[in-house]
Amino acid sequence: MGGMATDIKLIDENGKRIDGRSFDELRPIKIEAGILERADGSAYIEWGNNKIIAAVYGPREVYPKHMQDPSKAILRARYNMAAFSVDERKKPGPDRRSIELSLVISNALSSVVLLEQFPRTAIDVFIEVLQADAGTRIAGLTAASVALADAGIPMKDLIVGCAAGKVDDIVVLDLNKEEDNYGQADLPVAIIPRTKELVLFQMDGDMTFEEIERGLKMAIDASMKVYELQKEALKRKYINLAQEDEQQ
Amino acid sequence: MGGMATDIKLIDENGKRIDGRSFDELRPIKIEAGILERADGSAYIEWGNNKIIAAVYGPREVYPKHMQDPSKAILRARYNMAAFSVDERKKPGPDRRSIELSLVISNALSSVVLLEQFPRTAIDVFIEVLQADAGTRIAGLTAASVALADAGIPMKDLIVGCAAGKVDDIVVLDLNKEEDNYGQADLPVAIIPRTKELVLFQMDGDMTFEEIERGLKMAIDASMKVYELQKEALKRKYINLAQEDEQQ
Amino acid sequence: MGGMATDIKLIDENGKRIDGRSFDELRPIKIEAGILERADGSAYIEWGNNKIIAAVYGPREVYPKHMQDPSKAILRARYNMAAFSVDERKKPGPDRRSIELSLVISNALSSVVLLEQFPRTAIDVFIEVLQADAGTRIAGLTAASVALADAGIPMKDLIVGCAAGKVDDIVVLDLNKEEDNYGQADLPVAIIPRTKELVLFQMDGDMTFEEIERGLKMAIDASMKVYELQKEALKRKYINLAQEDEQQ
Amino acid sequence: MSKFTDNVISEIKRDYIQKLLSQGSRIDGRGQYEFRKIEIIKNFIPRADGSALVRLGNTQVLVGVKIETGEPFPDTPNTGVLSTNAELVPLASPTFEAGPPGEEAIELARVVDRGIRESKAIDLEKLVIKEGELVWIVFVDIHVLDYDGNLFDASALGSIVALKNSIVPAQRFGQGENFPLPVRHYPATTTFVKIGDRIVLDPNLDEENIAHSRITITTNEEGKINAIQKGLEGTFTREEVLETIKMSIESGKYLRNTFILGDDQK
Amino acid sequence: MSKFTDNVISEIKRDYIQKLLSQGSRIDGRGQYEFRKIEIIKNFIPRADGSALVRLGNTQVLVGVKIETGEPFPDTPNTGVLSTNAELVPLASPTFEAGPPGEEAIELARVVDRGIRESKAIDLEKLVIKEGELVWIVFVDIHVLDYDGNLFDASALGSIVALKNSIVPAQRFGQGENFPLPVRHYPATTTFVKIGDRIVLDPNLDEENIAHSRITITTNEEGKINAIQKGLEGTFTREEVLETIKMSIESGKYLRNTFILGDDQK
Amino acid sequence: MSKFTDNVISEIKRDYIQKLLSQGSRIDGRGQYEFRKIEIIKNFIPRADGSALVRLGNTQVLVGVKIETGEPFPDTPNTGVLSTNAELVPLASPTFEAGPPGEEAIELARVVDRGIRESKAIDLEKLVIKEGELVWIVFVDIHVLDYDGNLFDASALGSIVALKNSIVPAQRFGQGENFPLPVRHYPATTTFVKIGDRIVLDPNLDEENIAHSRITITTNEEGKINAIQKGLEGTFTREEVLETIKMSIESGKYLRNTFILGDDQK
Repeated sequence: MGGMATDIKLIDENGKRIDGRSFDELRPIKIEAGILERADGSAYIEWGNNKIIAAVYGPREVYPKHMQDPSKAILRARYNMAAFSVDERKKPGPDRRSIELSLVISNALSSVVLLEQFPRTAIDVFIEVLQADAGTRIAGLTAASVALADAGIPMKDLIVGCAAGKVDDIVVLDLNKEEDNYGQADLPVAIIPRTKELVLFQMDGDMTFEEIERGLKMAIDASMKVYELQKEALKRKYINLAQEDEQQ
Repeated sequence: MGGMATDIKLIDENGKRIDGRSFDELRPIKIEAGILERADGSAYIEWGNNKIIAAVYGPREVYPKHMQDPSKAILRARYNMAAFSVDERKKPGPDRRSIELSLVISNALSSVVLLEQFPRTAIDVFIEVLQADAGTRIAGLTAASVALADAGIPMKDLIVGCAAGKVDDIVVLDLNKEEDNYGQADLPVAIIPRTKELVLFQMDGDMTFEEIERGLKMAIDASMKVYELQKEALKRKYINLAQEDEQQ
Repeated sequence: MGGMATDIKLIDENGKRIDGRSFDELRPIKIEAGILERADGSAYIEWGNNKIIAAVYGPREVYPKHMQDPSKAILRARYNMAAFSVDERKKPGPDRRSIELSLVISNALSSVVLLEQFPRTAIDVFIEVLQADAGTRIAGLTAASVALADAGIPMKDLIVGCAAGKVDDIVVLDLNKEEDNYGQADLPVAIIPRTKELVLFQMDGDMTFEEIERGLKMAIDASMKVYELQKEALKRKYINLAQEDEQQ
Repeated sequence: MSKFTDNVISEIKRDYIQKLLSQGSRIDGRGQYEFRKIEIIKNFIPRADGSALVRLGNTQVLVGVKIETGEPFPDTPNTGVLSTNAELVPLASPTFEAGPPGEEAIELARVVDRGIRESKAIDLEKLVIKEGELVWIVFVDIHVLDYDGNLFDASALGSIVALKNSIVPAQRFGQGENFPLPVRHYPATTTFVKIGDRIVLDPNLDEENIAHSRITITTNEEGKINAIQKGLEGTFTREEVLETIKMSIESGKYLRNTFILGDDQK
Repeated sequence: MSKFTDNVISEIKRDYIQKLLSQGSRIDGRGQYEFRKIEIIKNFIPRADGSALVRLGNTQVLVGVKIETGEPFPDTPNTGVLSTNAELVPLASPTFEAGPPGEEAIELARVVDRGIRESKAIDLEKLVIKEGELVWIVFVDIHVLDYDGNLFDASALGSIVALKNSIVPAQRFGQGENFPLPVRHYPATTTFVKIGDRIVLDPNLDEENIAHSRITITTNEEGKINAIQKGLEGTFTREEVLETIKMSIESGKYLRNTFILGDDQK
Repeated sequence: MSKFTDNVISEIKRDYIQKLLSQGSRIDGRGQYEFRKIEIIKNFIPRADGSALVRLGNTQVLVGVKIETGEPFPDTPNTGVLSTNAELVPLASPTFEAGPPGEEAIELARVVDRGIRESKAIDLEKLVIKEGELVWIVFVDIHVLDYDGNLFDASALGSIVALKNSIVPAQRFGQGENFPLPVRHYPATTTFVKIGDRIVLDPNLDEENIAHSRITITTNEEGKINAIQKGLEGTFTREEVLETIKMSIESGKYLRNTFILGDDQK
């Protein structure tokens, strides 16, 4: 958390947050599948003011060869922020934060992709944050799993997530940028919706056990709502494809 | 172009340029072939105050192997400036300008080398600018094609070039350093002399269609003169070799 | 040498050095073999205030494959300083000095390791300077050769060394940090003890032929004393191992 | 030189495209000097100081502008600074790789930069806060999203549209009121490739993959030429080059009037 | 992804460890939530401004603290700076490679950093020399010497012990008298892995190599949680996560009382 | 460790060279302690502040000196700065590769640097513009053009000749009148290799390729020794080392009198 001591009040007397949401309300979310021509699969997500694209290439060959895993595919996710996606221009190229997020996202996606079906290959997932507004790792991961489905990569289930957090001593859902900067804790969560098992789970800030328990529940419940949006996006894509086929 | 607004007058009332040349006059050029012991082929060029060496190695093996092209040789030119070649010391290593020039020079040379004869190999061309004085890409390319011939690499023809430019609203040939810094446009050109086809062609500055037409003609005509110097340099090298053979 | 002109007096009227040593006296040295679990061989050395660990891995595979030598193993030593090992924090990663020292240490160790027995493999030697106090290259090399023996790598002999130097116009043994910073010359030496041949030998500063002759003798004589400590460390390790075996 | 040579095109497709061209047709039905469908969404990234998403057929490029304070170059103490960068992120094509910009990305950035710089599109002299000490630095970042050929024209178009709509964020830097970035010229960039002996405008990826030579030309609203870059390993005759320059002046007018100055943007 | 996959464990050993675990036992005889033997030598590197050598079973980590003057970040002009770095030097494991920190080293450094930062262990506001201009920068460098599992807990423990014993070298920088680094909270970090459906604390390397999921939790002396990092490709149920958090609060007390605040250090 | 191991020499040639040496002869007819033909063109690069092209047999090295203003090191506020760099550009040998300097280039640069620095050749105290703030920085850049053995001696010789003829470009930096770089000592560097049990001066590439040990010694005009570097994987006896040092003092005189102080330069 930014951890800056300020007098900024993030929740008003009516329990409303600065963007008017209640404590357990998601920001507006829009997901679109299959928006790129070249990628094997792709998705675009708007989540609050986040604008993120994910693309998938693979399974494809791995170079150099000694990086290949003879027993399964390697899933490599790359989380990247566009130079203009944040307030102060970000120098292109991976920084330490991007490298950590790429790792936790790779881990989360690997938990559902049937990697054993494609030994010696790589499945590459690219997440480009075009505009950042808190919660980019979860939004990117959510888009990435739609892109994997769009690419036809076999998976046990989608991955979906949402963050909870703590603001003005209250546990709330889905922090926006100001809440992330001036709040007390951030708790990003991602799950396999079918089993509700956790595949990504991080926390930083200051929370009691009970607060985490509550935040975790809120995040999981919200994830299930986002899951519906993922499925709708994929459905829309296939209906459109089917219609195009009919028209031909 | 440097594009600096100055009161510097680059052409006097008699149409003479600051180094005394007329508008369509080349700077003094000296070419020598085969000046390095280790390289498979080499050449040295002095063009105005430019001092440039080019060397050729190959055809030789390519590593890593997946970079090989099974249908032809890869020609890789590397344009590099010595740290002391320019007014302000240049940090060693490639900058963005060097990388772009390496690319356009590689492209130009590839147009005449019979790459299909050497599949899976690399032909490496190294251009070292020891002293820079405007026009280094063309001078380096001109030397490089002599070095290729000196290395016995089969080619359809040499490559040769010359720049035109615009100075004090006049189209002139072969800009020197001051003209390059304070002039209005630079128009580097390289051709296959036999057909006069263009293999390198760039422009930056501000020119009308007619000015480019004129500049292009001047540059091509001048290139043909430089071509004679290339051939003489190669002839001299082989006469010397023959004499050495006789003396033995 | 630091070469700073100062009024610091490094040797007093009684010929004692600032740490109380006489001109030909070594700093206290402690060597321990086999202190790491994961490495194939390891050693720890305290030499004055130097604290250095060396570890050996190998013979093991070399990647990429075209780096392999079909006739022998490649011995690669890497000398590295911890960020906190010196007064001013050192940025992690190799600097030019580390690269040079890695090279001379690799060369010195290669002179005794029977590399021909392990073609196509690498023997990796890692030297980590945890606290630096002048003489790190020799102390690191001395520990590295114990680590090689501890790893069971076949060698003609150990490598051992010591530096001489010149301080207040006097040739002295085994410079400490202040003597290194404010002295007149440093003369690191390493030998094969059996033959007393030199395998590492460097000098910088200002010495006459006679001074070098004297320093060299002192360094070689002192190396033979350090050699005894190396052998004792290896003996202790094997006695301990034998006792552990008995106890089981 | 990519490891994933998916850009390789089949012999059959190559022959088909060439045959069509020799009959005066293109694989997607366009005319020789016709652009693909162009769509521009300006200010797509409100967090940036200027931005434009350009769709040129299936090619998609997002250009973002960020403007910050910084020191001028010692030799130009009284002008602001333009810095153009291109990222061929691996999301956009199987042939792009992660890592620092390669020669293709650098060529792209430098050609776009030249078009803006040499046309003097931005009035850099109006971007000085304190001469020799503090000026505005204009970062143009080209982020390629989907690569279906002709990145040059899509990127150059996105850059000038993004710049034209950029606001200098003076308030954010405690330098007074925000003001529009002073843009005074409108360079337009057009790219042609030669396939066999035919020249076409705005190549798609299939055409690019079998092209021998490429030429990219930037012209301004007075019909003058500000930048040229011949690319690839093939050749052009003098006549071909002059013809493409002429056509570029024409096509540049279309781009400028319709997409840069016109209202055909979302 | 290392070239030297010595971390691969044999099928037989894997089965043996899992069978033991299903019977409630661990390969080295420890209880489910029992740490290996811990030894700490503080001030092992007198040349550093603070240091601690931690042995956690056969894992050895040396943490050194260096404190220097420097500029604050523009957005926090009135606090000092904490910079945490980890080097997985190839001396410590056949799977570590020389070169800039990889994703594992970066994850390690960032997780340790988060524990210190979010618990507000260091009173960074007391590290300002001149507001907005000059502050103390605290470098925590984690140097892994021997890797036998659970680098997170060894590194975090070494870091807080080293910091607690650090002296700000004000004299060296002409900034008055030296003074102890102001440390006011004592975060403790504990790591659990899941093997099959069993969860154990402080995995050794064999356990780490067959684990599916990992979770690292940092708690403070009030029993609050400051940082969590779930790792690896496997999953946890909500109940498992909550259970490990509870256990972490307990185990954290043990670490804090015995090794951070206690005298069980050399 | 180069990919292109063209430096490998045939068995036959190796045997031939060794047989000749055992008979007291060298492959090119030189005496044991005889340099190859040396040619120096000073001020070859007028654009540099000093330069020298050295030909040592077929080895060619170009050394350029650039002098700029900059900050002194904090611990030496009252002296100028010397920075020596070597580039083994791939033009000079099939075994050199593009990219940042490898260990060979770094060893070369550091050995040449040590000779200049330890002999106190440049009067760095005369290169202070404002104590602690602004000094002259002397960049010595060694550009190897043709590698036929013994880069050390060619580079060191080129460096001292280039420095001796360097002009501090004070005018260019608005610091008053240009003045000659103050050079007060003339270090000379000589290199010997051991092949079998024979030692020779100034090895050519064939000799270098079969040598087991190398030693490079820098001496000054008083016959004192300023720098030594033993190289390669072989050994020297104490007697051999002392013999080469003696010979280096002699050979250094020859280099100094003929090429550094003398007029045998173009």
